[in-house]
Amino acid sequence: MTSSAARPPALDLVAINKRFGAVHANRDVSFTVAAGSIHGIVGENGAGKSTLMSIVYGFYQADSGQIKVHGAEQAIRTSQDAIRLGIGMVHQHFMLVDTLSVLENVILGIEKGVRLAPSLAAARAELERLNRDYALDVDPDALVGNLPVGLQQRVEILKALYRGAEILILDEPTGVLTPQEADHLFRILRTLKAEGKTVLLITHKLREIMDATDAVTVMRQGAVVGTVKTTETDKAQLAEMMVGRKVNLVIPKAARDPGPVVLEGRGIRLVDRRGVTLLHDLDFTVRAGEIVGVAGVSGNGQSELLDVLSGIRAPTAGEILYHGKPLPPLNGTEAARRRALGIAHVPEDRMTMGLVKPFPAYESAILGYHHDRDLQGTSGIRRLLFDRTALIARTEAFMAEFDVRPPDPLLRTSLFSGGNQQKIVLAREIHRDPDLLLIGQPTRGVDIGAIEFIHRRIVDLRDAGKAVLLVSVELDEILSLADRIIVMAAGKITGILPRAEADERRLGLMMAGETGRAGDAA
Amino acid sequence: MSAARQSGLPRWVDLGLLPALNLAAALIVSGLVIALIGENPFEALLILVNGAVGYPEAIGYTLHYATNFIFTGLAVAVAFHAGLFNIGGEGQAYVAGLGVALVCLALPGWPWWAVLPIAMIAAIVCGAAWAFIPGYLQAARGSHVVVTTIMFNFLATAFMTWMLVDVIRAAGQQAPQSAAFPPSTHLPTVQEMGAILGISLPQMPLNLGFFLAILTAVLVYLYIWHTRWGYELRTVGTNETAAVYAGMPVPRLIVIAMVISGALAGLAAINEVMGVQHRLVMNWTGGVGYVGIAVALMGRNHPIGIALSALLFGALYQGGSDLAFEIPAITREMIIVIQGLVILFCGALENLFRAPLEAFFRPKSG
Amino acid sequence: MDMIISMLDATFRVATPLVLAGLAGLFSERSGVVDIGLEGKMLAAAFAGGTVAFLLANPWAGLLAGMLTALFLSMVHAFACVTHNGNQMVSGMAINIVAAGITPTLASAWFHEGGRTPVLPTEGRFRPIDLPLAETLRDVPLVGKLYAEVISGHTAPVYLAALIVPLVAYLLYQTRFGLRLRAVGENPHAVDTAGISVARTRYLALACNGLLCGMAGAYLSVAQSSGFLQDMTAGKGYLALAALIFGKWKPWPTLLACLLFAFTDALQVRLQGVPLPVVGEVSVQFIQAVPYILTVLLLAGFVGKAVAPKAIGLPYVKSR
Amino acid sequence: QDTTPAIVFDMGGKFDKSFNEAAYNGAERFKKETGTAYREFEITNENQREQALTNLARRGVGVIVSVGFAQQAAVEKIAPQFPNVKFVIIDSVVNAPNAQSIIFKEEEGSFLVGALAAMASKTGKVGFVGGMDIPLIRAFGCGYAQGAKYINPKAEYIANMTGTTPAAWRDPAKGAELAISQFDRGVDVVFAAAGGTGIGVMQAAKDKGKLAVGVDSNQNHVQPGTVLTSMLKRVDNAVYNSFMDVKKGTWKAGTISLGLKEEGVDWALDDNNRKLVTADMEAKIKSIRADIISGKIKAVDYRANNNSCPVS
Ligand SMILES: Nc1ncnc2c1ncn2[C@@H]1O[C@H](COP(=O)(O)OP(=O)(O)OP(=O)(O)O)[C@@H](O)[C@H]1O
Ligand SMILES: Nc1ncnc2c1ncn2[C@@H]1O[C@H](COP(=O)(O)OP(=O)(O)OP(=O)(O)O)[C@@H](O)[C@H]1O
Ligand SMILES: [Mg+2]
Ligand SMILES: [Mg+2]
Repeated sequence: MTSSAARPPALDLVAINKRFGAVHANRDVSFTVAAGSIHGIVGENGAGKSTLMSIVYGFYQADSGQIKVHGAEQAIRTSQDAIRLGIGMVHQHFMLVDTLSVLENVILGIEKGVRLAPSLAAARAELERLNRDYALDVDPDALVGNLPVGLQQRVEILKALYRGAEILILDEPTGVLTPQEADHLFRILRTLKAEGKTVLLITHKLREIMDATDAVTVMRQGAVVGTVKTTETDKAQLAEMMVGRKVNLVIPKAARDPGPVVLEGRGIRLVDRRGVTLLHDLDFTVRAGEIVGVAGVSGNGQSELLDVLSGIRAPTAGEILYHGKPLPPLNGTEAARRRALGIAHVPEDRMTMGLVKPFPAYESAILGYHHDRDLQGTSGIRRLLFDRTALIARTEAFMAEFDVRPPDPLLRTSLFSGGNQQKIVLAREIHRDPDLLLIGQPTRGVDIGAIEFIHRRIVDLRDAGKAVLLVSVELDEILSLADRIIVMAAGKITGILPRAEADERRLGLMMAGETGRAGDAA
Repeated sequence: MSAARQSGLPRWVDLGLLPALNLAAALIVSGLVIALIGENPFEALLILVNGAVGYPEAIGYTLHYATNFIFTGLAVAVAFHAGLFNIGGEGQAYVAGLGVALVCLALPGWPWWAVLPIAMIAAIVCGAAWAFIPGYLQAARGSHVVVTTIMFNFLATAFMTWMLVDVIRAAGQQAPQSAAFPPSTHLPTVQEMGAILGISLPQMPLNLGFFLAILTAVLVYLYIWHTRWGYELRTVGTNETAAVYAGMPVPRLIVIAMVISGALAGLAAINEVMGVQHRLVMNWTGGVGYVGIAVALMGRNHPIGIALSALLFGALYQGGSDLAFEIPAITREMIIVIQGLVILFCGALENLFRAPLEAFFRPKSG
Repeated sequence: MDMIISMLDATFRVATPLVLAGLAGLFSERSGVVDIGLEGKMLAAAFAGGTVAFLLANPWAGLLAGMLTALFLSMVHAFACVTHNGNQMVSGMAINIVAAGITPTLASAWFHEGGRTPVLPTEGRFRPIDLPLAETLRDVPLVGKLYAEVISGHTAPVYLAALIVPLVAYLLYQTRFGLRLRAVGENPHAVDTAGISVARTRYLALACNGLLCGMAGAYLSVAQSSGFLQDMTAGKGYLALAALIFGKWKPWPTLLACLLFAFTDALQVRLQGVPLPVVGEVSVQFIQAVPYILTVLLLAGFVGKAVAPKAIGLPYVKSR
Repeated sequence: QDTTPAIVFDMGGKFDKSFNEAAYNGAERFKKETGTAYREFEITNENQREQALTNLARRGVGVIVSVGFAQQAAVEKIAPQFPNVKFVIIDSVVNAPNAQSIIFKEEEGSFLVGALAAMASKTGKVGFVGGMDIPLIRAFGCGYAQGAKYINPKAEYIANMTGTTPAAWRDPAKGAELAISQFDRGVDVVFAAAGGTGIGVMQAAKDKGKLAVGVDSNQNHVQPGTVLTSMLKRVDNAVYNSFMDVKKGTWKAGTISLGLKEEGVDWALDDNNRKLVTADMEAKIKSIRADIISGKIKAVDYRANNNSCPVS
């Protein structure tokens, strides 16, 4: 730190403004980032964090304001400018080409010469080094599309480092990572800092802010609320600055004894086309009025379990009982039928599964429920048609109730920020108060205000006597919500235990059936 | 794709001025071509417009051509909303003509209003059948519909040539075409309809089919944007994973989309074969299926847009033939050039003037 | 045996324009720009080729003219689709239609032979080239005849096409341009953030597209037949597109698809009027349908799902 | 009452170097000789046929010549609506009081060139390339085969059809391929009845040093020294005559069938193919010609022979 104190600030933002049509994404944003520090940026969904960083990286142009890099004012018009100034960015949604190898992705844009071979060779050598120095262990020849997100992200970091980034921006890097992967990431970031590099870290997880950063800037609705030294603040204060009110970081939850079994899995097995067994004869139950958490390193079968239960994928063997009756095998529309039976499903991946990005919000908000009677006209021929006003009304209700911003049912889904998209999905699935809620990574990429809100809704459901199956890689989340915990590793259930008997260490061990593989190969 | 574009322009500019400018640009370039061959572009333009909408027959012909384009345009659009690019409208319509012909020939003495529903079913079934196979192959085997529909256009011509030459060719005539349909089966023309209402109209091919097309356009609009089934279609076309998640039967929907698409293309046969030609002629489609692609894309796959661009193409067809007729130096090929330029400027270069206009209107539009 | 030889011989002649056009399409579509304008660009090139080859009595000049003409049209396509985010399919159709109209118009304006350019003098056409030793080896059993009849004795563009396939494969997989091309068709955002201009890459791709497409067109009028005739492409552009998709947007598979199309056509020609086993003599139309039926069957049976470049058909706009 | 004559060309276009072009030449000849201008229209798509006729008829032209059987339907429909306009349909029959139908005995002309082909052939194999597999084209092929077999009963006849789309008439590349495939099978004389596609056939013949036979108008000049002869179908005369008759007022409705006798069909001999046709070949053809006219030789019309050919 002392050494870097002498240096001019790595980044100095002055009165940055950015509008997208009606939306004022950044208003007079100003703050400085000390060189050689890890600087956190927090803020609600839609606060303008990604936009701001995209401006710094030259992906968007600011409408007004100036950017100083290492003390000198710079006009950053393109990503090329940013790269030349030693700015690297790991985007919230990765900027990788799935069909290319890691090496090819890394050299893309900075190839040396017309032929690839030399560049590839050079890059390979350099990658070996970076791999070693930062313990990234990424296979240079793997197809990026086949890598788990954790590794894809390291490829992004590799790209930045390979381009000699002095300032590294990470937009919600841990949103998609398992705790193990996250720890690994922070080790990498500390090494970078030790080398005098500067890191900008956008995250919704205050724990990470407290653990990793030196200073943190809080944003709300496009503007900066303040910048504070991490050592001089705490989670509660940050949370309050972000949301503008007190936030309960842990939802109080009364003990409650569960009702009858709502969902039962008997010997559920799933074998994929290549003959790999993804689920090994799972037996479990979920009762009314209880939240069953599924803990495990991501990629150990939780996603497949959700797919099977929600009727997206057919199990190879075994049966699923709902209210004691076996659910019929898939017929193409099974997912819809199960919804109609009261099985709601919040998918892990809202981007590609839970929403249709080009649709206006009010159309995304009925996905899967589009056959609902109350969405159709009432009389005669109108019964065949949607009642558009009802559609929009329902969406407006969602948006009000879940505080979705901007509350505009006609806005294109893709234009909502990550967290707000998640709220739309959640609202849609909870709305029809289901008997059983299957929910995956409910708070991935969601701000703490929303997390509090979402957690409360889940608990309310449970208190209302509904059954909830919660899949999450966030142990805190599992521990704070679940009544019972199923631990999965390599597609097997390695243990089922009541919340009371569970703690991080114990769960960690059970998940560790495969710890070696944590993240990497998953 | 272009559907959900937010624009910084006032509505009237976006929907009125901009297209007008594009059309103007197209006509100016066409004018240059005409001037090049030493004809007066303004006179030519006058003849073109007059020939398209200047007198009752002209309007009749324009609307008649537009009718075919509406059907084939809708066909392309429906498939497109399901993410499928159906180039097969030509072949689907061609084969549908066979169905219509067989029905009309099989029911001599029946009044048209009794024949029409059966003929429509025949057209729909034949057109749909020709689209079903590519649809099924895309859904079940992942065979790209672009390829299969191209192939099925070739197959249609082979099949129909055989039919017309060796099977249904009327005895004792050498032209590869069916016998003329019994007059009772002919669709009423607007002339006849007008006569009933006491309005006297000149002889023109415009017939009941036109109103059928309008009705169909409305139905397609409701289907795509106002029914749960249309919603499923669009979801499959935009995000298949989401469709599966929502419990939509993706393969079935793909087949359905193609079948509806084929059926719509098939209906063109009602207008053309049962309404005007009154016999099945070789290559009666004359490219309506292909024009339908341009019509659909220029109409942004929206029934209203399709109706409008169909009208434009109808006008170009009719006005163009008048132009070629009045000024012999202007050949039919030159008319095709003009049509192409209109597609280029009004379709592909639709944004040419957008940026400048946005710059111009920004102060006003805030 | 002779039958086979003559069929293989024909296969190469007929496949050549398909291969060239197919690879042209590959550049465009791999960069994310749909190209249904191949037909029109070929036609325009055929016309330019026929015209110049006649005026200068030099086939190479004709070839060059064809390439430049198609290049121009490709740039129009790029201007519409890349610069102005126009609809790529509309643009392609427009090019097809304009080309179909303008070529005969100019032809009759310049040569007064209707929609035709004059029949080329011998020195204005590409002549068959006899490879070394073709005659001496002819009598070597089997291979000799194959070499002399099938391999040797084609026109320059045929051999050119044969060279271009590996060249394109190399360009696509082994060079900087190829890497960027593959990337921009899959995820233009990634390319943009990597500091590469999406537009520039797509323009370059379309330039290659034009040059190859031009060769394909000129081949028709300057090598395969002599002179331009209205609509002489007769759907070859669409067939090339089909071959490209059939070949999953990859050079070698696309080559195979083209050879398949050409071979089935050669077969079809030789089956006409020949009584077949079991069925006996069938109507010509059914024989003529054989290539298309075969294609559909193969597509359904063996080729499996063709995955288009992810960004194909979509104009690139910075926004979510 | 305006007597401007008018002509409606078919899809092939007036410069198809064969059928429509012949009609065009006839009209031009009329214009040169009489100084009377004529109206013309080229069909772009099927839907235009009736429109074109109506347009012309409404403008009160004297006579409308419709070129090509494809226009039969349109003429049948429009003729009754304009009783005082004269209609002429070429290559098809329309029965109406104001319609004249001109058909040609293609089989006779084809017979002649078939015989000549057989005489010129060293391999005894003669080929035929048709545009589309339709009755009219089959009639050409059938007459051609008969002529060949008449000269050489063991002559082998190989036929190919180009395609099933309108492109079939304008695909020289395909024409060349078809011809070459026939050459590879031993054919050394090819008769092309395929519009523009024929140009490719003649080119291929030239490249391979074989012989070709042209069709409709005299195509001997297209590839001098390669085109053995052309089967003339004097559409030009037909058009010219009907224009003239109307001008002179001698025009009559009804069906006219033109064969060798009426010089409606014939073979072409000029300096372009002089060297290819030996004296005794010429003599032989002349005598066959006479025999057909006198009826000593019967060239069977495929169409009249309930769509079957006596030879194959
Ligand atoms: N390309 C765009 N077009 C229109 N509006 C946009 C665009 N990008 C972002 N916005 C809007 O700008 C605001 C800020 O978005 P941004 O993604 O920066 O928020 P964020 O802080 O990153 O949210 P999250 O924490 O959920 O990622 C949001 O209201 C969003 O809807
Ligand atoms: N010639 C072509 N080559 C490749 N893709 C094309 C072509 N023509 C159209 N497309 C694209 O395919 C889309 C849908 O057509 P189709 O369903 O046949 O393709 P697909 O196999 O579904 O692939 P995708 O849906 O990814 O485009 C169209 O929106 C268009 O962008
Ligand atoms: Mg963000
Ligand atoms: Mg698709």
